[in-house]
Amino acid sequence: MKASAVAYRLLQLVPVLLGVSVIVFLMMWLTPGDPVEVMLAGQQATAEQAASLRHDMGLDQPPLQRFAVFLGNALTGNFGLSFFHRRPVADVIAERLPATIELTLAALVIALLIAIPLGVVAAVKRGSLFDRLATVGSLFGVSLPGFWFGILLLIPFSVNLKLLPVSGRSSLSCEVAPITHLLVLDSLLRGQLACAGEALRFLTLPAITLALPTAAVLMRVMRASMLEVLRSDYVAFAEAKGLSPRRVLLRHALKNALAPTVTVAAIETGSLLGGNMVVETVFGWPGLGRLVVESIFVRNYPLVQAAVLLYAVTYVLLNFAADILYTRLNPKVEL
Amino acid sequence: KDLTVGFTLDALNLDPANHRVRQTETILRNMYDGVLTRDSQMKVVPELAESWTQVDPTTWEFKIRKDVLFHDGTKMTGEDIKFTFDRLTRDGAMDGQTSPRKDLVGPVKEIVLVDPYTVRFVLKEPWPILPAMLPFQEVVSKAFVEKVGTAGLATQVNGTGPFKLVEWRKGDSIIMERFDKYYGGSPAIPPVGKACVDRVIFKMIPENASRTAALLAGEVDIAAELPASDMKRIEASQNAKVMKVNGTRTFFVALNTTKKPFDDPRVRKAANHALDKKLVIDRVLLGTAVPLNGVMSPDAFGYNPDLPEYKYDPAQAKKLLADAGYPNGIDVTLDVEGPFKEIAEAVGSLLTKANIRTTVTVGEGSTIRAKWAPKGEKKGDMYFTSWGNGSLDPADIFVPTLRTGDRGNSAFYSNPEVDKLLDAANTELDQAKRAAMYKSAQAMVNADAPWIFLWLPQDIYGVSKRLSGWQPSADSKINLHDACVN
Amino acid sequence: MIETAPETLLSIKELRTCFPTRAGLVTAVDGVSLDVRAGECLGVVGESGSGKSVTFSSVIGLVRRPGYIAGGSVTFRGRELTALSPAELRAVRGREIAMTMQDALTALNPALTIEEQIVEVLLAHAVDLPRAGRKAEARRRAVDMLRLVGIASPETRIGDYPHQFSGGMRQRIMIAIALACRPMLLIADEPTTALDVTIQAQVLELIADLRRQLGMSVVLITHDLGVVAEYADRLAVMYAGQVVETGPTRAVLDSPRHPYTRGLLGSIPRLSDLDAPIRPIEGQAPELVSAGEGCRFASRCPMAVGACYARIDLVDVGPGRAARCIRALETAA
Amino acid sequence: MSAIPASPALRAAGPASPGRLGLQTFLANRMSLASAVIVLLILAAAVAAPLVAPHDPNETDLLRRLQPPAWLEGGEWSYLFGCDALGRDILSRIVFGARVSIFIGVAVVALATAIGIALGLAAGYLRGWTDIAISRVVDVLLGFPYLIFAIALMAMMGPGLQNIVLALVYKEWVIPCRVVRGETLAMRQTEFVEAARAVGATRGRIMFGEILPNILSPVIVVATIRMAHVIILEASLSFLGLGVQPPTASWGSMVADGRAFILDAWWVSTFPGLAILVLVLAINVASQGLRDAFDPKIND
Amino acid sequence: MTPAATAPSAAPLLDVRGLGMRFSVKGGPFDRLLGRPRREVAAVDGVDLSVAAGETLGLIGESGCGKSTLARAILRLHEPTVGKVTFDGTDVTALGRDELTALRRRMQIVFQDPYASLNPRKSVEQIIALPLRVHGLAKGRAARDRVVETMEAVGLRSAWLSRYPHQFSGGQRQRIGIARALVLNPDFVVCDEPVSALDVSVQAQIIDLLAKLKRELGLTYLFISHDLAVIGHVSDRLAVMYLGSVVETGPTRAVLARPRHPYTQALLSAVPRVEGGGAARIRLAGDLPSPLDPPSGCRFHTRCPLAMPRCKTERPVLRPLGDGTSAACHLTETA
Ligand SMILES: Nc1ncnc2c1ncn2[C@@H]1O[C@H](COP(=O)(O)OP(=O)(O)OP(=O)(O)O)[C@@H](O)[C@H]1O
Ligand SMILES: Nc1ncnc2c1ncn2[C@@H]1O[C@H](COP(=O)(O)OP(=O)(O)OP(=O)(O)O)[C@@H](O)[C@H]1O
Ligand SMILES: [Mg+2]
Ligand SMILES: [Mg+2]
Repeated sequence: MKASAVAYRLLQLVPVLLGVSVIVFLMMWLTPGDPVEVMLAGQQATAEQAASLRHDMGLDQPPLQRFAVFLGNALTGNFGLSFFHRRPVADVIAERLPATIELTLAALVIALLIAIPLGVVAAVKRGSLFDRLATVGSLFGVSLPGFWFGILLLIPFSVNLKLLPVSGRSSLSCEVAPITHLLVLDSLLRGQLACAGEALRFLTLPAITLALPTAAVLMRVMRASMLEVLRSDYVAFAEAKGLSPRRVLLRHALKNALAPTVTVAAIETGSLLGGNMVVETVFGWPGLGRLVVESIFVRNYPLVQAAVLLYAVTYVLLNFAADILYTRLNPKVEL
Repeated sequence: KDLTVGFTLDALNLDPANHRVRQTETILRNMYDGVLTRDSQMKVVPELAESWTQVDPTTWEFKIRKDVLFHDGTKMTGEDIKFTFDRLTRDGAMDGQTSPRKDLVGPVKEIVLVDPYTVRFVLKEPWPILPAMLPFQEVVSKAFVEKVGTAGLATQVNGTGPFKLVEWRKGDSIIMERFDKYYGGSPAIPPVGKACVDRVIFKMIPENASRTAALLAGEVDIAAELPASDMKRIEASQNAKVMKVNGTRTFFVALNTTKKPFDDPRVRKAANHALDKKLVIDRVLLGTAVPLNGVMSPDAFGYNPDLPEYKYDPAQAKKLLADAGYPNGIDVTLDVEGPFKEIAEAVGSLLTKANIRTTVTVGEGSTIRAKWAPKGEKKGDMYFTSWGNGSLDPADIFVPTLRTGDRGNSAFYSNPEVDKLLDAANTELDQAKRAAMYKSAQAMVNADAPWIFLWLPQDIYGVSKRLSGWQPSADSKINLHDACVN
Repeated sequence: MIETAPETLLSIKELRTCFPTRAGLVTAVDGVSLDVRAGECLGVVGESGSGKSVTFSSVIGLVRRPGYIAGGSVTFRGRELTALSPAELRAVRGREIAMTMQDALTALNPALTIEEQIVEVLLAHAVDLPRAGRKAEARRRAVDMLRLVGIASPETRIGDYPHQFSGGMRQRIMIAIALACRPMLLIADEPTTALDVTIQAQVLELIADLRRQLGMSVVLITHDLGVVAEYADRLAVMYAGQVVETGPTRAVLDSPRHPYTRGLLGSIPRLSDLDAPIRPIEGQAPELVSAGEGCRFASRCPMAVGACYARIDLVDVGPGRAARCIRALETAA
Repeated sequence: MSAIPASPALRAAGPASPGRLGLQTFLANRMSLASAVIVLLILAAAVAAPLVAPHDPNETDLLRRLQPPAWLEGGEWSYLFGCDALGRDILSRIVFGARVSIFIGVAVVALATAIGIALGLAAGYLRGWTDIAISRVVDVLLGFPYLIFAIALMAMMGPGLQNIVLALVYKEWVIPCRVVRGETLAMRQTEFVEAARAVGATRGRIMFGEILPNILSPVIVVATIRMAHVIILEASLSFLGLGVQPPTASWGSMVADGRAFILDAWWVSTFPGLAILVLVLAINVASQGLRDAFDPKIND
Repeated sequence: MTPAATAPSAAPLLDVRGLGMRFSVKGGPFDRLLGRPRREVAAVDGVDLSVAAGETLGLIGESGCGKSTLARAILRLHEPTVGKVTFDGTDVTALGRDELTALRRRMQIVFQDPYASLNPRKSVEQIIALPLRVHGLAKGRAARDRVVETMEAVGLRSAWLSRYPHQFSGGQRQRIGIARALVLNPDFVVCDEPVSALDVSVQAQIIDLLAKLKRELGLTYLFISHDLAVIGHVSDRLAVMYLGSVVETGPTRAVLARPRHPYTQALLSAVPRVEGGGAARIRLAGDLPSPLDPPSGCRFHTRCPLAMPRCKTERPVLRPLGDGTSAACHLTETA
């Protein structure tokens, strides 16, 4: 991959990020409500105190100036203070981000582990009972309202059988010095296997809840692209060469069929990232999504702005990564 | 032994001077002590102070204990107290920022260190509730803050409380362990000594059902903010029980007194008569609330127990409506924030049955609050809301919600007589006289009925049966110093 | 009947291949009998959809689902291919009988390098490769193969992906892959349809050269009579799933016995005689779903008579020639 | 003149448009047909809600608070699925709630598709700066997490059915737009579009007259899938407290309200949750059927 | 430059001078921002042609040499980059949109692909009537009468009016395409490989039909094909294209009898003949070069068996060689 292609893609980030910034800023600005009032709600405070808080938050500046300041700071990676935490936004986000990444990655892995084999088998055995069951299952998957399904999962596994924890991300008995801040990974890296197991137990239910709809979508994509590939001339030619069915399937068909799945997976990961606040709420997962939603409610502008920018960057980068992977799977396409 | 609390909201910031959130304070209070505190009867008692006296109307003097150590082993002196309160009250004292808690300490002019263990609070004007407000503030170490700065204090703790910070897993849990050199806490609240449990964990479980589930599963020992509907289930379980305590939050429906139809006192009274409060308390709150006829909690200073009650009386309500020129009833809206939707709907449906046809509008907190701010447009009809009163003193509930134009006056209520009484009481040092003033002000408000007076809900906790020595406290604090796990 | 010469390599007898479709059962190949002799080039011509590709896919057992072989036999060097197990059949495919696909642009796997695509056939059939350094040896042979088909600097180009080659080169690479294991029979399915005339000439010359060098037989499927005329020893004309005429190429082209063959020849514009009018065959080929017993060309045939609608078999019409027409001999003037 | 005999296929089908052929295929698929019937039944129940529902969905009766479904102890047959926390009949609320879910699903997708088609056609056919501008906006919106976008908009515009629809449409149009643009890009190269240009057809005529009919079937398939999505999204918004106004019942808000009682009174959130599942599933199955019927690539 | 070919009559119906058509591949605003070089394909590079009324000009060349692009540029379906097209005295390249629309009544095109050139969602009647509706020529009954009349002229039954394209065979579809082109009664029709997608027997039907229509309606054709035999049969004069330029032109018989340009010679020798024999095959080395990166000098020198050093540097121009033919080859000068 050429450096110019990378530069080109990164340059494309600029208008997207600018657009996202403008929209999020406009939304925050046009939304009624005053963070200071929210902060002081139902409590003793004088107008003077409110004014001083407002000044601290920079709310006494005109909106355009605030936007300019925001943009200027954002360029240097400084997103100001979170109104409510009264700590740097970057810190607050950094604390929550690993949990979100861990959950999203886990969900993605689960989704792929479900989707790819099922999709392949369903395509190969097109029309069979397995294919039909997989299709029906995938339709169930996309039809499940995650918040409801999450609660339903909690009752048998956590409340009744007590197999899995109800809420949270980490076990108290485990202290793992952070490396990547992803608990499962860190535990493994540090050789604390028991802790890795614990961390997995916490991760299981939320990750499955989050993964199912994505798995369903990916399975359908996988099945469809596999069907198309199986119909292709090059698969026929591979068979005519007298290769083993295994090699035809795994080397010739799968590699090509994965390409569209990768693209869809990137888009889906974007929506996993942005959509996991519901799951985070149900399972008390200390991720960014919940924090952002809460921040919208309390008009914590700096945090919302920074987080949305972060999502946008992640989304664009994910798609970029998918494109790179795509070119690996399909060398015909240039970046 | 570990004690785990299933809690709702993570601390925002571990700096006691740099937040305005009750939940954060509840957590911090287990690691930090205050100059004063409250006992389980809500009486203000010394904690880091040995005693206090009022030298003159604007000067309060505190004698500080000499045996208190910070978690880092350094000794706490009056210097630290002075530093703490200077930091709270001086503009820009926190590395350029001003503490959002400044107002909670009142009109402080300066803090004077008389000797290393004697501190004086010099006020700009008399402020009788200073002792009632001091339990909200926690003392920090001057040396430590100067070392780590405000930024450092946001995530590190060096307090004088019974527990010290082990780890803050943000958004997930806060783990503390016993501070073995703890001086013992307030002598007025036995037992005195170091904490009973080895470790305390505040685990954040925002979802109500999950908190209950965690308690039932034995993952937590105390489940805070238990929904009333889960009480039955917990009572039925073998390893947990329900504990309740009167809260400090007054619920009411603010009526827009500046606009038809509620500009007419008869309509407001009709609304009070129209609501079967008891039914709501029994069926929806399952009996976990005390009905109110005024602003103040029965536990609060200056509570007036003799206020007349607006009995549930649909006939009377109808008559009052008719008298006011609404023989066919009225159509009004009731604004409410999401979390109280269900109960507001119950209230609305009961009012509707009494010809006050109510449409409930659920709004998002910030928006609704902006709508009902005294400087707002005054467009709504009714607003289902509440006001906290952690100090149990009228000054921080009565004044903001009912004094003309004050911040929380969502009924836009204005009665010069009441204002006069409130202003006078604010600086009155004779507590008996002060109480009398508030009582008569309560009577006036009761007669004017700017609200539909509702109730004071109890705080409900689900508590594991292996826990002993812990009592819920009316100010919603969860003080784990005395708790033991068997 | 065609007399089966002793050196017959492949013999197809009464082959029937069907595809169930929504419109009904399509018998794409309906009683095809053909022989391919050792070392010869058999040209198979016919219009699009006449069953050329399906016939030879059936030979190597690669009928796409839901299609199936409904009857007939295929013997290759005395072995009945339709009775082989999938594994045995795989050993024949690519090793003894190789096939190139109709469309070189889509028949090479776009995601794999040329090297991998050639080497894998060699490895799959383990053709007398040494134990040690199998892969290196396979790669060496792959390079040789590419050189053989005229790819310049094969050592470097072998690592490229198909899209990095032009259409003609891809066609040649496909041929290289097909011939990597030195098969006895190459089935070249329309090897030049997608190519320009100048490139087509290159590819056809290549196949002819290789045939001579390797001494293999070639089945050349095409719909271009000119190609057949220049390269095939014998010719089979297919129409609507059946072979309607076979025989030595020149003989068939010079005196076609089946009216369809004649029509075909009349439709072709000839460079050598610009004044010869083009005489199209009117009408269009029938749907295979409803094909009945009788002559499938009858509805378009200027010579059709009532008897044409009854069952008609291939009849001998000369030395090594046969035609599926009851009036074939009438026209043998 | 050529005497071309009519082939059997031609005789059987008669003049059938490709759309009609697709429809026939669709009708032949029993599962999709059953699903379509379920969707229609739910639609009918929603339309005739006052006739179908056994009770007034907003009639509260605190004495019936959390009454169990009929077949459990303490249940009554006149309150089949039991009652919610305010003693309202859950079945009636589900019937009325269908109106909200379906209205939002249909309204959002219809508006979004209309916008998406117009902009997608413009971007894909006109190319140039129009395309760049529209594509950038699409990129920006794609980079914006859906729920956060909707929540922020709801906070901005305030609650209400209409605002929910708008909040969702503002982002939803991107999806049909991308589909339409992609299909249009492929179409604009085709010879029949060029043929239309060659006879002098205007850009509008080509976009809407020639291209649009050809890309409609993928658009319809996407629209039905998105409708299912939108119904869940609305439910999620309700779950996060930004749904429709009380006392209006919406399935999402019923689940959300009921989850507080999940341990004691599972029926309060389970039945509306099932309702969402059934409707969305039926729409998805039907749309899968549509896709099979209209997409020749997947269809053999 | 010398006149391309001697036109039979004084004023040709169509006259093309120095027509050039470049496509920029990859050249969005972002590329320009990044300073990426604009990569251009000179698909048509300075072509001169003229077609007299009533004449058929055959255009032959290998795939990708620019035949279609030339045809589209003549009809202004693509805007030509340089050059001038004169049709019956009007400068086509200078026309405004309305005049162009008017001109389209007189110039029509028949496309190569009978499957892609008909809108699958429209009935035959709608397809053939579209030109009438666009030009507001006929409505309702009148339009239908005209459609039926045209259909009958191309050998389609009027009973098929309401059928859809997928219900027809390739040959029938091509007739529909021809009917669409003829319904406006044009003077000039471009046939862009109208038979190359068809089977030989059907191809013959269409060639026959086109010849008949030309006789009956007095049409003028620009007939594109890559099949020399077809061109030989249908055209009065022919032009041979290689990589964007015309390398040889002249009366069909003259050129076929004595091709002057080495490329034409190679082309002619490469055609397989049913009757056998023909010229000895000239084997060309290599493939058609990429138009993105055309060879210097004579475009054909990389494959030309007769290339001289001069051919690498100097581009030959089309020069008349008597007997009405012209060729662009340095060898023809010396000859
Ligand atoms: N998978 C399939 N399903 C249904 N019918 C099929 C299938 N494959 C081939 N056919 C039918 O079989 C018949 C013969 O097809 P085949 O591909 O052998 O023709 P062909 O002579 O090779 O034509 P072409 O010159 O176009 O390659 C066709 O009518 C086709 O419709
Ligand atoms: N829209 C376009 N953008 C970029 N390049 C193009 C475009 N259209 C055509 N070209 C290029 O211009 C050259 C000539 O293409 P054109 O289609 O005119 O060739 P042709 O002679 O008609 O080929 P064929 O016989 O395959 O139809 C080709 O190299 C092609 O890749
Ligand atoms: Mg074929
Ligand atoms: Mg072309």
